[in-house]
Amino acid sequence: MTTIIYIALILMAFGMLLSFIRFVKGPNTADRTVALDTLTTIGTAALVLLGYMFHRYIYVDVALIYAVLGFIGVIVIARYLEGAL
Amino acid sequence: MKQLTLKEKAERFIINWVFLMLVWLMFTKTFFWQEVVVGAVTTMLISLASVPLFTCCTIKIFSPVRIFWIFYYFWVFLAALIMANFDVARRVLTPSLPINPGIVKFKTKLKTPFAKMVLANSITLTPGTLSVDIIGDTFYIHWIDVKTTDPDKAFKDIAEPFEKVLLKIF
Amino acid sequence: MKKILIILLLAGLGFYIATTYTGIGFGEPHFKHGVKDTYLKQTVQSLHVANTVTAIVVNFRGFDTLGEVTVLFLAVTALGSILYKKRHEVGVRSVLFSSSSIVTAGSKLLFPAIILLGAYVFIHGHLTPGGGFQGGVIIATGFLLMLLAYRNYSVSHIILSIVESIAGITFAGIGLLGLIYGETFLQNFLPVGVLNNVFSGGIIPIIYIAVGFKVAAELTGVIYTILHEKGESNG
Amino acid sequence: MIYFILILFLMILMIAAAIYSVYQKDLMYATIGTGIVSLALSILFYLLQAPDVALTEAAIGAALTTIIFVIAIRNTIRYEGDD
Amino acid sequence: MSAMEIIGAILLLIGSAFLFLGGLGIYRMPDTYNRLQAGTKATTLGAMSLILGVGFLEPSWMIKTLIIIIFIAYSNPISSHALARANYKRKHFPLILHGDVKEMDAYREVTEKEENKEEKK
Amino acid sequence: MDNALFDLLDYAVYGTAILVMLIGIYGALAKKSLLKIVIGLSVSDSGLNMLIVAIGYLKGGTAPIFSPGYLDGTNKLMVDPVPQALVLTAIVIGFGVTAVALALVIRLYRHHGTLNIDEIKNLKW
Amino acid sequence: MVGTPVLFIAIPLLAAFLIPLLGMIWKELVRIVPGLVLIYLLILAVNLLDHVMVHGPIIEIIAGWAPPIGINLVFSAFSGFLVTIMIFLGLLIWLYSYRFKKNVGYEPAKKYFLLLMMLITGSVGIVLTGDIFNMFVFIEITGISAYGLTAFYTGRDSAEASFKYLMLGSIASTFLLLAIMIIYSQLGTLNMADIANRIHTMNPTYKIISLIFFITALGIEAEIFPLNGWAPDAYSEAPGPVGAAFAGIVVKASVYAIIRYIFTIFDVDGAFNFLIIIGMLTLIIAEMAAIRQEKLKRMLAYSSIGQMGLVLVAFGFGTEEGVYAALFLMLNHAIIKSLLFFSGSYLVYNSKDKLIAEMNGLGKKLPITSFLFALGAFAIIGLPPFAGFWSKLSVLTAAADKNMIFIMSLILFVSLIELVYYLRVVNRLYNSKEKASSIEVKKPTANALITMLVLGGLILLIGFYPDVVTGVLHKASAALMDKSQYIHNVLSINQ
Repeated sequence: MTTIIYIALILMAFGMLLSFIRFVKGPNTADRTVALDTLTTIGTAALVLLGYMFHRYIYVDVALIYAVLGFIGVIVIARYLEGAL
Repeated sequence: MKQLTLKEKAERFIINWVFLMLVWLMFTKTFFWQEVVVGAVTTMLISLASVPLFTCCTIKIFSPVRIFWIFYYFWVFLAALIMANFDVARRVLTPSLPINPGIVKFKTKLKTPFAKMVLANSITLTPGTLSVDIIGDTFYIHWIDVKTTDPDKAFKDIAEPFEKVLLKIF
Repeated sequence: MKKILIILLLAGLGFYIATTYTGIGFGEPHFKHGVKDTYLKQTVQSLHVANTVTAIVVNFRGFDTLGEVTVLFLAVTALGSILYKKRHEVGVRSVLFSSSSIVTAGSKLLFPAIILLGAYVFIHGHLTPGGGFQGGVIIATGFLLMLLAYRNYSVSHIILSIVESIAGITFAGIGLLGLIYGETFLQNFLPVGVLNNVFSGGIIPIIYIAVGFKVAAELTGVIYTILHEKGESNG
Repeated sequence: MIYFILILFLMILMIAAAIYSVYQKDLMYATIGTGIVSLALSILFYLLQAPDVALTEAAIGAALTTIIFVIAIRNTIRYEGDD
Repeated sequence: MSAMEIIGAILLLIGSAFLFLGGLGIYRMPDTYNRLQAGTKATTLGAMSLILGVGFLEPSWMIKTLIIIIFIAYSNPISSHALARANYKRKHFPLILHGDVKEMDAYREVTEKEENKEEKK
Repeated sequence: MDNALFDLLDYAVYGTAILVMLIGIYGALAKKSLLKIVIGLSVSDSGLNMLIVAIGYLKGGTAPIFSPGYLDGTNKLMVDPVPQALVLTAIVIGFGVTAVALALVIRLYRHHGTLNIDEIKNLKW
Repeated sequence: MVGTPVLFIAIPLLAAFLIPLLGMIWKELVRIVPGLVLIYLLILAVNLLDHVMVHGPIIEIIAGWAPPIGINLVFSAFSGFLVTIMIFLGLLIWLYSYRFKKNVGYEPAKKYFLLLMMLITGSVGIVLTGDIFNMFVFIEITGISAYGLTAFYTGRDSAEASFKYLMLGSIASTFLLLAIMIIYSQLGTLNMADIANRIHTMNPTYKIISLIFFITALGIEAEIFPLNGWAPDAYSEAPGPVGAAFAGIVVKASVYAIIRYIFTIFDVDGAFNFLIIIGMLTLIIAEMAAIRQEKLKRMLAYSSIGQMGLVLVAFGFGTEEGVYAALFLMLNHAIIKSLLFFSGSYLVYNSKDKLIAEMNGLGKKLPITSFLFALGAFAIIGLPPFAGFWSKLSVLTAAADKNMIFIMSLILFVSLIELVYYLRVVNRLYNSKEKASSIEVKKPTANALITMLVLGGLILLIGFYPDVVTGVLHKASAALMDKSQYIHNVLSINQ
């Protein structure tokens, strides 16, 4: 079981790394924001998995909040790019 | 914003309350009386305050037929989602990146904004498509592998299975 | 030249701090007779609160929290004073045009859920992670979503300031009630209930709910003020 | 072991994002960089067994800091001048 | 290992694999829209499956994990749609590999119409 | 193996926190753009907060929350709650200061039409 | 006893939260309520001080937890004395700035009085609290109010001054938190008395490092020499009365904090000598800078920095006479510098570009204001019949007691510099030819005049009968020096 969690975490870390590279390279703002969005989603999943690793149910609340608020952060940047602000 | 009649208000309030109460119960994961009382009061206040906003659906949503269709929709959607992911995985993992991107458009028969939103979200999560904009009832879809640029054919390929079910729900 | 100087200065400072803190050691108990053990013990024994951090923030060191709420309140006031303009442009929009119907319809449904999430976070502040600040921030973020998505969504300034004032008065007033019914400021004067129930911890949940309302109103005020700040140079 | 790798990875991510957001001339990119710093920091708080703080950092860093920076950029200029 | 745990472990692996693929897709795809496609779909399913896997591993967490899944499935497409639209409004047109640009990019007519309207003003 | 790695971690956690803090302060001191200065301050705040939380960490400890699941468990070691409570305060205060700073930046831009501190006479140093 | 020390914090906070509501009922209330609060607090402070003089310090615990666990407030003779000065000064500033400008609208007025009240409350909190992290919170309250007040006038360069202040303030709070965490990680407590009780078990290196961080952080607010870059700008750009508030209240609170750390908490050798050196440096450099200033308010700002240097020197003697002299200096500085700022802001108001060179002949147009300014100038230099004389004399005696002849001569030399630049202004006011200007002179309002007259009267009163304050000052300095009594008082409270 632990092995599986380890593999999962390492895969997610690689996913984060690749998104981060895209964030550094991304030619324009939207690309970077996509990278941020992906990082947030992977981070949310990672938070749930880590909560399982620590065996604390209450830790999951943090993931819940990230799932909701990360989205609003992206909307903010999208609205700025649209020129609506 | 048009003036709401009392009946509409009450309808919205009840849907909203039920919906939020469900969310609350999922948050707290318990039927302990204190939690339920606090939750009922909180959700009631919030749904009272958000009556002018809440327009997802009418009270008919609670009829058993519709609930059945909602579940049906869920399975259709899930299948499409899994398909979508294997599709993306195939594209990403193939070294030559087999893509032929473009934007196509089609029209939908759905009326309420909420139904359109559900359709757009479903499209975004299904194979190779991403909804870029909705203007009126025209959808503009970014398609990773454009097979046709004709609106009707595109509609058949992308949205038909969802729309059929959604028309029954809303 | 200046940059090199700054880097050298910071390198020196960093070395200094780093040696200090690595000497302190990571992950080991640093001291023997700290207050932390008392906190951990008293939280369960006399306050019947599950979350020790909440107990510290609201009860043991509740005075800090009063100050912190005040800092936010002052930040809003200072923000308004710095960006003050005569409000002759009443009909000014928060955003220039509405978002696409997907975002508007989506945020309409999500908005009550976000508010409920915020309320959940601050009502359960003494049982789970989170509390007044976090819940307030989440609620303010919900308002931010609505302000961003809709062109003509507006929040009443008067209601915001009334909510803010009443919440603040509740906090300070509960403190003073503690002085009257108990013996000291902010002292708990309510029954503490059973551990891990919603109704437990005496005044702690009440204060956290007040803090939640206050923070929500304040941050919504910040967002509202700053969204309506249309720079004269940039249209 | 995995704990160690993860914490190290997140710390490197955080440092990289911090350096990026301090060095980047385009302030919008720098703002998104602070968002990543905040995400990494939040997960690190989580790993350091501080869910309360992680929650606060998530709530403040995800949307609120971004919006105030974005509006400041909107009201001023987006690019840092040559220096 | 009980059946629940096996299901959970499989879901966990699938989820993390898709999260990784999401990252890879974002890294490899040539333009913003394709990146959004890869990023949204793969990470959404990845996160959903992984979180559901955790729910299977620890059945008492199931309800909480379900609500996280609902939030993710609801909000992720909206944000990627908003980004795609914003990016188009910024005049970053999608990459067209084959065929006529006018035909393959149906959305351009809308933006052109808007531009004309602004010019008339 | 694990122990050696944890030894390295001793230095890595504090080191990262201090490094991030110094990067932020460097940005605040060396950069010319006012907004960049504020970004630097907010980054340095992040590093500082991490440093404070790291002080309260105990190896093998868990969060100081006595939730029902915890009370059944066997692990009774808890990390120090006090730094966490202090950091909560510090984060909120930092946010307030950042908001005020950005408001000042907006006003400075309105007066001077530039964000470069070399062109704003009193801020040159 | 009519109340407890916690009311000093609770009542202004309650009022601050109430003011937006009251403003909706009657707009004038936002101006009146802060004054009423300050009057109440002054009565409370005087009563408590009276009680403390007889019965010994009051230790107030908060939230029902005895000191090492909870937060406590200490109202001893020393802190009570400072609190009383601060609130008295705050009340005068409120009175002076009531309708300071006629055309100020409702919203700015509300914000101004709110921020001013919270500035005073924050400073009072810094002085009263017995907990180092709580002190950090109050420093931030003071700081944010100060940023808001500095940037109060739109359309001037005030935003720059405020931004500079904010930058330094943020760095200061970083250092402060670092220092607090070093102490916490070593001792596991945040209560001052508990720390002082166990400081000897701490590793000396950490002790010195955290003390350095503390002094760096607090030195920024206290205008110690290399860190006072914000002060001249902030003083000259903020509204006139706010300059008095900074000089009289904020700086006092920060100096108090430094003194509390050095005298009570840390027992580091050499800290006193360090204080003397840093104080002398601050004093000399600030006075040298003051003589070159062309704007009146900047000159007053540098003079104020120099006075604070002198206060630090006096504290640095480490003897009871030194502390007595320092407290006397702080009291005098509070009233005299406020008078100078109050009258100076009318002088500035009537001169172009705030330049000293433009003040020719204002003595005839504004007779009372100019006279009071001259009075303040003579008093702060330390000329015999005024209040400043006694404080300077006591500093010199304290130095003589420790056989520090060099320091004495330096202080005298610096007084000479002060004499030069203050006389320059007074000379301009009276002995120059009036320029033909058609600009109408702005006369001080009635309440401003009352304020200034009260301060002038106080200067003369203390000048002729120093005994009215010396008794309190002796008690206060004794209270600061008695460290073990402080620790005992705080830690022996059991609930």
